[in-house]
Amino acid sequence: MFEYLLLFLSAVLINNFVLTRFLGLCIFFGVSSSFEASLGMGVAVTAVMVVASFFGWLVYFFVLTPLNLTFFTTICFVLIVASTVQMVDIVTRRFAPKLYAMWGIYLMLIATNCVVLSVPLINVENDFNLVRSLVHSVGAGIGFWLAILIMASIREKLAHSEVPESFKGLGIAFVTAGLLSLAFLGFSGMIAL
Amino acid sequence: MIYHFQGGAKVAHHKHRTEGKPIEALPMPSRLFVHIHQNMGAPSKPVVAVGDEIQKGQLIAEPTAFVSVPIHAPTSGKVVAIETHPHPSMGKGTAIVIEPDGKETWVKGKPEQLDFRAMTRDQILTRIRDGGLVGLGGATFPTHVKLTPPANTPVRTVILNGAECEPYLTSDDALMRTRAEDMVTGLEIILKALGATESYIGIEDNKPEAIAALSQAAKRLQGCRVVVLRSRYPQGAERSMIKAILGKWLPGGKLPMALGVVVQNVTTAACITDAVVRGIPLIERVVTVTGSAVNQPKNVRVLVGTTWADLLRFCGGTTSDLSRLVAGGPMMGVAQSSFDTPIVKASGGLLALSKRDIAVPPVGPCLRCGNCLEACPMGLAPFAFPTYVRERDWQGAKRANALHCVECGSCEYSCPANRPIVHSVRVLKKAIAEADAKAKAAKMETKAGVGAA
Amino acid sequence: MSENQETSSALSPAEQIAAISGPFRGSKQTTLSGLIDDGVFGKNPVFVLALSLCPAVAVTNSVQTSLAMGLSVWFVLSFSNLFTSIFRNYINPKVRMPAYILIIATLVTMCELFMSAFFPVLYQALGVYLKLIVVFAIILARAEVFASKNKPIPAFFDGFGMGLGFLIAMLVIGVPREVVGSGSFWGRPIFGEGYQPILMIILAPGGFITIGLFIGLFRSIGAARERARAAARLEGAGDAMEVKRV
Amino acid sequence: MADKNPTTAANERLLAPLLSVASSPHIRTRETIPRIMWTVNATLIPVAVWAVYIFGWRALLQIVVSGLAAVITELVIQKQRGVARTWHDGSAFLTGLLLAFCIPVGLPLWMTALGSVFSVAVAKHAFGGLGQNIFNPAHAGRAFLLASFPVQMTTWTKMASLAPSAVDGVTTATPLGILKEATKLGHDGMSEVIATFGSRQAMLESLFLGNVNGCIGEVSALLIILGGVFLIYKRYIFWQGPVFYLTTVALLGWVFGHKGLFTGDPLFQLLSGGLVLGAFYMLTDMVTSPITRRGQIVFAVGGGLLVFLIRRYAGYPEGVCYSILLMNCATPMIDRIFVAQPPRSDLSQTEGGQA
Repeated sequence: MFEYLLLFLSAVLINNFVLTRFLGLCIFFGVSSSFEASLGMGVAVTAVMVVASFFGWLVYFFVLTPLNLTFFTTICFVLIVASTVQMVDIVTRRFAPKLYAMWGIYLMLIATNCVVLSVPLINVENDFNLVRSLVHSVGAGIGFWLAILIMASIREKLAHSEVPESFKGLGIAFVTAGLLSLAFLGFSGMIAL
Repeated sequence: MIYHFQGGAKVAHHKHRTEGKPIEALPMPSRLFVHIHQNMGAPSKPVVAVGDEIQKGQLIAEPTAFVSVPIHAPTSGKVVAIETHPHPSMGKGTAIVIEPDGKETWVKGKPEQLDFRAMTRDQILTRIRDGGLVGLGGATFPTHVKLTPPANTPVRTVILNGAECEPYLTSDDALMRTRAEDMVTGLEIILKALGATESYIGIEDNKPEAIAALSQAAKRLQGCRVVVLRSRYPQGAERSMIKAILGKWLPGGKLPMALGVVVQNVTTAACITDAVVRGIPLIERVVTVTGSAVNQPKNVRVLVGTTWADLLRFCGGTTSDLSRLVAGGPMMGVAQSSFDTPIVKASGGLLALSKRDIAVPPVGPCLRCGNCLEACPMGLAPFAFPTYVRERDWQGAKRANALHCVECGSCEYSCPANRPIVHSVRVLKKAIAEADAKAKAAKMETKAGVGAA
Repeated sequence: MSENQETSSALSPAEQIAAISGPFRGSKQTTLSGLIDDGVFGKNPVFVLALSLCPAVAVTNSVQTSLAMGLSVWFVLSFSNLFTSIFRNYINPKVRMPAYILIIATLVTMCELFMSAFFPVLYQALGVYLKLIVVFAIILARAEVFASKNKPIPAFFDGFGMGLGFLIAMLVIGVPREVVGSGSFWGRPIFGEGYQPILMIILAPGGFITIGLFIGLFRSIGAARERARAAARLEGAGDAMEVKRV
Repeated sequence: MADKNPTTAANERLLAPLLSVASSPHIRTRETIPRIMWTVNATLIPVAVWAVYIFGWRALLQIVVSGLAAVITELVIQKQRGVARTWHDGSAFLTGLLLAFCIPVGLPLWMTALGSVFSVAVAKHAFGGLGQNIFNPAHAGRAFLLASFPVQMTTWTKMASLAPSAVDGVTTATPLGILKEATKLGHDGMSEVIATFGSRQAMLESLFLGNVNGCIGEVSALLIILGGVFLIYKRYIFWQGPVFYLTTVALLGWVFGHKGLFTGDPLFQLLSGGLVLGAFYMLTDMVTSPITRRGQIVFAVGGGLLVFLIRRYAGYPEGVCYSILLMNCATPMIDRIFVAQPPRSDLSQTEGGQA
């Protein structure tokens, strides 16, 4: 149990996908200019990540490995992620229309997104068992959510600041992300994985 | 028990220059400029013509609406002009120019002493309106309107406001020390007019003599309590007063009547006595002339319409480093651009400030120190207002309750970066009003369009 | 995926991706110097490119990995455009996105196998980021926007140009990061014993901050050049404008 | 008008001709940004003097280099940007001063200067300068130095001599460093720390009065507390921040001691490391902390929790810097939640419903 907690915390804080692994930056910088959008995006990313990890794990260990086709992993996982997005889209639209109204528009944006693809890939590369992969992907999603919410709240504040002209927008967003990442270094070494 | 309210700023009093000084009467000026717009609401309409001989206390302008008051001649003399003249708070306005004859003959039919206890409520209100009374704390809201609550909101409590929290000013203080009896009588009249029973007189703790005088005078009035308030700016603001005394908070955008309360200034109460009992209309008032740039600071009794120049001359003139003339107190008063501006009913003070008094550091960036939040009596976030102006975000400002701001200036006073907060709020209020009017007009248009279709 | 086209909004996924990745477009310049000039200082697509290929930036902490990543993307981008263009008339528009992804993924897998066979150390260093080339927004976007509508040869060179731009971006970020952060170039120390490298630059925060500072720097240089150009134009047209205004 | 009106003629003799007109209020507090900043700087002078006494002139050199680098950076940037030049308002110097207070005295001076430049240029001016920065510049500078030069930043050179170049090469660990290392090895960390001082009494005395190894800002809790209390008295900082921060750290340190529940030493946790300096001078930084008092309480408690987590579980022995930087990230979010609030309305529901 404790092991899973550590794995979770590690994915959220120490190896935060955005701040230490440079993943999901398109969405991170693209969406974080609005707080409400970030809120929805975080949920969508987490949901897709967990479902994609689940199917990715099944496919990898029950199809690709026995057939010795692991070099197909990348291709398979891309298709899994894309179809997961489609599936989540259909399911939420059918069964949770309210939820769909809230973050349905973000689903398409993550159909081909690096952070969503990388989590299943990292899971299988590290030979995680099914529970570990799921915990890891939930942690990754929450970590992404945390980072994008922090970033969004900071950028809303920066919108009212007199940031130098040449740093406005993307420039200051990167510097902010750098300082965020610097602050998150404080967690390093917290859990030895 | 310390009576206090949320927020507020510790502002240096600067009252020592005129504190405890007797009220002196100003010699008759050579000319008086009586503005026809001296109250909140509609301006009055002149009923005299150029060349008319007029008597002291004669009606010279009549009200044009319910929220409007009559104006009376401050002295006897001749109307020499009705012209545009500088106004202390509105820039310019129409004034009736009177050349006094120095005889001070009262208009005929000046009523005898009357017993208000024998009067009906309507009679009292008529006398108050005919006396041209407005709120003398600065708001200039017609008194008879304030004393006419809608039938469904009974008023239980009356608070007499003797806080005089504005720095420098001591005119209310001087009156409280000398006319405490009249104030209590005025309070009785107000209570009767409203059918209220409970009353308080709130005075800041830096005016011990006034507290003593009013405590003595109020003994005869049942259910009246003199409350000593912590001196903290803006204690005299209506909401702060109610919060401090009754412990109840009146949210922004609401009138005290919603809580069953009416707040009246102490000077207004004294003038109510004058108007109702003695039949003397509001034609003169006490003005504190003070500030480091005036040679002999004084509390002066002056006729409405006297110019700043006459007042300052009576007070020994100004020093050479005079840099700003302010009508009212330093926190909410209006800077004057002319010495020819006359006093109006609401003018409680004239400040002559030197360069040193008004020296301000350059405007700096907001440090988010939080002083303005701590100081705001309305619980707003004043630091954001300049940003709303810069970004022209009127709707955001409206959501941030900019309209609730009372412009007391506590935030700007406390700001170490000298941010122009109060000015921003004024800009915002104007812009919000314009935007709302535009939206309303657009809505009407679409409605009309739909109707036509 | 086919349902996507009917159910999603008017924007295709690629367009949606483009919308959130910021505007990116190929340089109009054809010469290398023109490309670099326009790319680095002018419209600054270098960093827009870097953004739409964000995970790639994670490996810019050394020149070798930057170069390897840049070359891989160059290869994938050029050939994905080529094959997309070749097959453009055989792909049912309804399933074109999965088809493009399939093409790209195949190329990436080839790249992966090649690297692991001949440069195992680099392959290890690039890790998961090499696989993630599959989902780089710009590759998919070029396939959708350009390759699917043009003949193979122009399509190939479109990808070729964009890929080169990206390679430059990787080196622009990667070289300073290795030099400052490790005090070395291509893994060899260049400053001698006394130099104390600023380690943070090769860590994640350094990556973000370096890019942020570069964006600011290039944009201010670009703005200064724009101002100078406008001033020159104004000087030339000054008299005419005066007349016009009158 | 003038010829008709005698009062106007009188004006010319009587009164000054020019009146300045401005929006109210016409008077204001005497507090200004430079006054606040230089006062805060001044309250740190006793600490600096004590540090020079303990560490020698090298401490002063660090302060001067760091402060100067910060001020010069600010001047250059403001000149370059063409904005108001406020380099002399004390805020840049304060950044440099605080940075010097939380780095080892023996750090090579060029690193100090680099950290100071980073603080002012990246953490402050990239965001628009004073009042706009998200992160505490001094702590951002320290985190930058720690990430860049981990060895130098954790080398604590003992300096007893007053000679400026007297780096005698003897390195020792800070009390928290000893605790961390010993605990990692499975030893009884607290006993080892106490052993270096002789007794618990002596340890606490040294920590409180200032006779321990570490940064300038770690040497004397007493002097820093005195300075901080003065700032609270001047109302430059709210008391809630330091009190809740310190209490949280002490409480958690006591409850979750290394030997089991309620075995920790709260006083040791409080007095060691830069905690007190952080509590009074960094956590309360007006610009980067929440603006409301309630927000500051949340901020402080969160910071305290992070200090405990980092000291206890993370790789670094000291958590103050990161705890404050991490809470700085959360400040805009806290400000979203804890906004200024009008007093609770006392209108009855029916009357106040539409208010």
